Amino acid sequence: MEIRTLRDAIARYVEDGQTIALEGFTHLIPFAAGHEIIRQGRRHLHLVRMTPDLVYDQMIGMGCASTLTFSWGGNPGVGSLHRLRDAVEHRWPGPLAIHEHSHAGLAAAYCAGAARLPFAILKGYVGNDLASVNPQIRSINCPYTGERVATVPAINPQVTILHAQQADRAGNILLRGIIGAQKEAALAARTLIVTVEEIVDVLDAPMNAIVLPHWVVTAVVPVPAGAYPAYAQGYYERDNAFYLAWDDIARDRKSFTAWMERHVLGTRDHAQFLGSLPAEAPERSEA
Amino acid sequence: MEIRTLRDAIARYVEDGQTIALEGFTHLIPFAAGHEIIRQGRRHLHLVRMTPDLVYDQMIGMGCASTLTFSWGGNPGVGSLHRLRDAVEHRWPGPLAIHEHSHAGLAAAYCAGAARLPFAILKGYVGNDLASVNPQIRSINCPYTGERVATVPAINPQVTILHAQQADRAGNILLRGIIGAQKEAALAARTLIVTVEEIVDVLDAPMNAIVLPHWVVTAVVPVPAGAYPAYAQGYYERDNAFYLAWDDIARDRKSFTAWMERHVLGTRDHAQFLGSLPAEAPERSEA
Amino acid sequence: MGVPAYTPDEMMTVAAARMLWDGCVCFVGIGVPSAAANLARFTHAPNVVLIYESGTIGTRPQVLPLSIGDGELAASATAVVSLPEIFSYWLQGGRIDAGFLAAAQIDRFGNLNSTVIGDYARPKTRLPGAGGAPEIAAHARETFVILKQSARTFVPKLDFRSSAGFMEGSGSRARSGATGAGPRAVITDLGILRPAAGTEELTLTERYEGVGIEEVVAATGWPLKVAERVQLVAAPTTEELRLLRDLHARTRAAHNRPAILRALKRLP
Amino acid sequence: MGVPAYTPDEMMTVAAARMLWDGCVCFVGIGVPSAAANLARFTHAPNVVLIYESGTIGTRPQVLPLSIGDGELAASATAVVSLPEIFSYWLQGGRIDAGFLAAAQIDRFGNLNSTVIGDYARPKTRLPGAGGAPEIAAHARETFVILKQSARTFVPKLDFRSSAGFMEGSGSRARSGATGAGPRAVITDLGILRPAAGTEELTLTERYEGVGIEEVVAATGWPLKVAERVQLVAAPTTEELRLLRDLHARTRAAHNRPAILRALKRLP
Repeated sequence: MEIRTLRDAIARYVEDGQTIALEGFTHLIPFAAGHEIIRQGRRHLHLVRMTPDLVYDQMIGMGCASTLTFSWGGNPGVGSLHRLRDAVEHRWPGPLAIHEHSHAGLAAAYCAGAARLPFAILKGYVGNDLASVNPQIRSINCPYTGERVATVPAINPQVTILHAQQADRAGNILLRGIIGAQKEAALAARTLIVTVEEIVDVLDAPMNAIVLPHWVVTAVVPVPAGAYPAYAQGYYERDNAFYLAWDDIARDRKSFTAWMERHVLGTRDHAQFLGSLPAEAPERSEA
Repeated sequence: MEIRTLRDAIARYVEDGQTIALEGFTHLIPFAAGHEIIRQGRRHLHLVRMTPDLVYDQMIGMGCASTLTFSWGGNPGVGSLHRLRDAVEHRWPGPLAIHEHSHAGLAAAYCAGAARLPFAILKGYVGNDLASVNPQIRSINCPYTGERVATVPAINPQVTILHAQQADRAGNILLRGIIGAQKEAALAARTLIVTVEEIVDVLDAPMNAIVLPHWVVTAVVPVPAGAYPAYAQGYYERDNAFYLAWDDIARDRKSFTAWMERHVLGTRDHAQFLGSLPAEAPERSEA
Repeated sequence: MGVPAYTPDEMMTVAAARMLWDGCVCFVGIGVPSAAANLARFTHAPNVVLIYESGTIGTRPQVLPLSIGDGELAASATAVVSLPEIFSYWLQGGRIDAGFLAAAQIDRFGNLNSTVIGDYARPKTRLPGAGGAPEIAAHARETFVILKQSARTFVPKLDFRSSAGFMEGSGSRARSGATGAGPRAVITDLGILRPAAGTEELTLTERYEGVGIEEVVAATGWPLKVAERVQLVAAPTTEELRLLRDLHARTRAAHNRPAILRALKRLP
Repeated sequence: MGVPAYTPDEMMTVAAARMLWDGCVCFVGIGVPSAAANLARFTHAPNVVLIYESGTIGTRPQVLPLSIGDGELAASATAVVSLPEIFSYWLQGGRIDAGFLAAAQIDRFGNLNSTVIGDYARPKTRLPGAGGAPEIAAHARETFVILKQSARTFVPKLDFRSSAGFMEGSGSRARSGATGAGPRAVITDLGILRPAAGTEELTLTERYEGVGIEEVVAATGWPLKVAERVQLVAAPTTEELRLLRDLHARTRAAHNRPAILRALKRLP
């Protein structure tokens, strides 16, 4: 474990062409890390994430990714991810290969990765077309009952990036609240980078809390508000207004590019990014 | 969910010949429930438990069981379970069929049970003789890599019994501390009985605590000190002296039977059981 | 008090809410399902157990979440578990009574599409995808589908099947190994469709006040079967409407509250 | 200060403790392994990470636990996880540097028996069984075996193989698919055995002061190979002995403390 700046951590550990996962299910999404990857111009990434959300919309729209493994690619509660759609529908800014799962399947694939099993089994993909478009979805017979169950191959990202509330000085990480598949994505990876709201002397961790111990953490990066516009339970709430506003920003290639240039490429770090935003997100008409 | 006395709950839900699991890994072992099963004279049970511990030694010695599924059958930190040994070595008080696993295999079998999968996979049972004595341990080829992985069939007890620190009035259960495979054993079962230290108005549960919600709980049974001589984190410690003393009590059929008759069969309930014990456990010679 | 005025959306939400029973364990998606499930909780089913796929079990939000994983869902939950766990131990584990689903397309057997319009490889419209729906559809003891009715949405043939309803009907679902029973009802803004015994084809069984049967048939992309006796669904009560509108008003206020940015900008 | 007097057990524990390095992530069993791992933590390896199979990660007990799941292990841990998780994500997941194992029998390739003496179906002595050992032996990056040496324990042929060492030697373990490297050393009360390059047969490589090589050979049930140069292990230091004896004294006091029964009897 080492403590680094975000710029250093991304420069050192994230390389073109890697399979990387920025996990966080609505909560604790590592937005600052995604922005830094965009700033450093990474290309040909295979992005893995259950719910791509705005951060992958931004990375895809800025041309960082050539492959996406996912299970639900929308703007939660709002609608489409327009940059993801544009990549899939019109190959802009480039073609994007997709490996599509259900949540249950992708979660199981992370579990297999964390457990260093080559695959996972689930009762899933019954009566739908997903297996016909994703050849990774197969099946196997139970050696006891003969019952057919679905299989998915393990996912082992080269780098997983999480955002968490706290690290202590040894690098132990505390996550609190909705935790999605973060623990599995973390333990499935070879390299684990965690941005945190703050580094504290002693973690505020109850006995059965979700803690990632220091020796599975490659780098800890203090980034206050690093999940904005998503949220960090106990620190700040989700900026729902920003999620609503993103629908307009991202709908159009030009307004998207202008926004990214101004707020991400045009800022040095996450503090500057936050500073560049209008104090009130633009009002969205109640359509 | 319903609140019952222990006598009622065992009378109503535990039947001769069932597959039942009293789980709890060293911590929160449902001793009071095991004693009540002995008092009510259940027979031909298939007992499942990772670490049989003293409670199963007592149940086996009193003739409740005809089958045992387990992964480590000792008196933790002390030595043998003499009644388990006597049953396996000399069929006293009757024959006992055993299905033996490793911890990893039995834990995986509970997970499959909780997930209602027919089997689980693990990298396990490599280079040892367990599969040769337990035909339930098989293997399967990964549909992606061809790699051979071990399989175990799911375990779905008809009844699982746990001990926990707290229930609230709705029947939500809080477990805190070492939790073993309790959650999996609970969710794998058809019927779930939970003895608790106390029923409270509001659970003292942090956000990511181990909670079993009321609608998976069949019966809640208030039994203060219900894990004694094991422990309940935050309530009382493990009575290590009792575990040491048990080695002498259980070594001999006669002293075992006399002890059980006096302290279990001769008492009406757990409070009387506790009352019947000497305030200090017998000193054990430092051999 | 006279019969209150209400919108077709409100009728749909109220009709869906009424499907839930007190104590029912319900797996909820975002949007109308979430509004309906919470309305049920505020009206006739105070002990309904709401589970969102973010892993929040027994959650009791005061406003509707914008996302499936809003902080209030965690803060008000009985338990917050991981996503692998919610799908394996709880949904696949058979612990869910009812699932609430929506979709972009539905066919006559209640199969759903939330993946693409057009060809999968070259889609006309790429939709968000299936998410938790395929397994909710498979494993919840029964499901309720909620969506606005139109010939564009109620189609003769799905462009993609994301989640199984009754598959090809006539018992094909039961033979497939899916553990749950499938859609018990499809609640739309025009009426309620239920699977017919035997064929399992969706059939109009309930209508709303002021909506003609021919209107429902016209809004369906296949020749919609109509039950011999189509029941009339009671209009929303004053109380139902008041609680639903309060809920929406609280939600709007919460989601429009001044951005948190001002506070965050003060951070180092 | 002269060389302090010490018992063979103390020598074994100290020698085992020295095998661990600072920062090493160590999966610990109860008994001598636990004493050795904690002694390492109190001496040269303050940052050793101790994991007990009860799911306690990074635990720092002040006394030795009697059981693998004593309350102090949980109270002093960085994290307490479930048993399925400790075996899948942590042990099988390849997150453990070193495993400490004991057994009732060991053979010349470091394979272990903790299951039965005699025939499995009609055992002479039924032992507790394998527990976590088979997977510790398979998945920890390397293992250390600690047990007292005698011809009864160091046997030419195991009655049952509970956990794999080097199997039949000469690379058979590596070919089996076991992920970890196998036993790096067997630490006994008479000396230290290590696998020979190539054959992987356990060979006496280190001896203790005052113990003759012929004594070690005599306490082995097979013709024990002896390295060309057998190193002398330094005797326990005064500090090591003091800390080990303090640890045992604290442990005895804690485990003999008046029973909790008196307090419990006051409960309703």
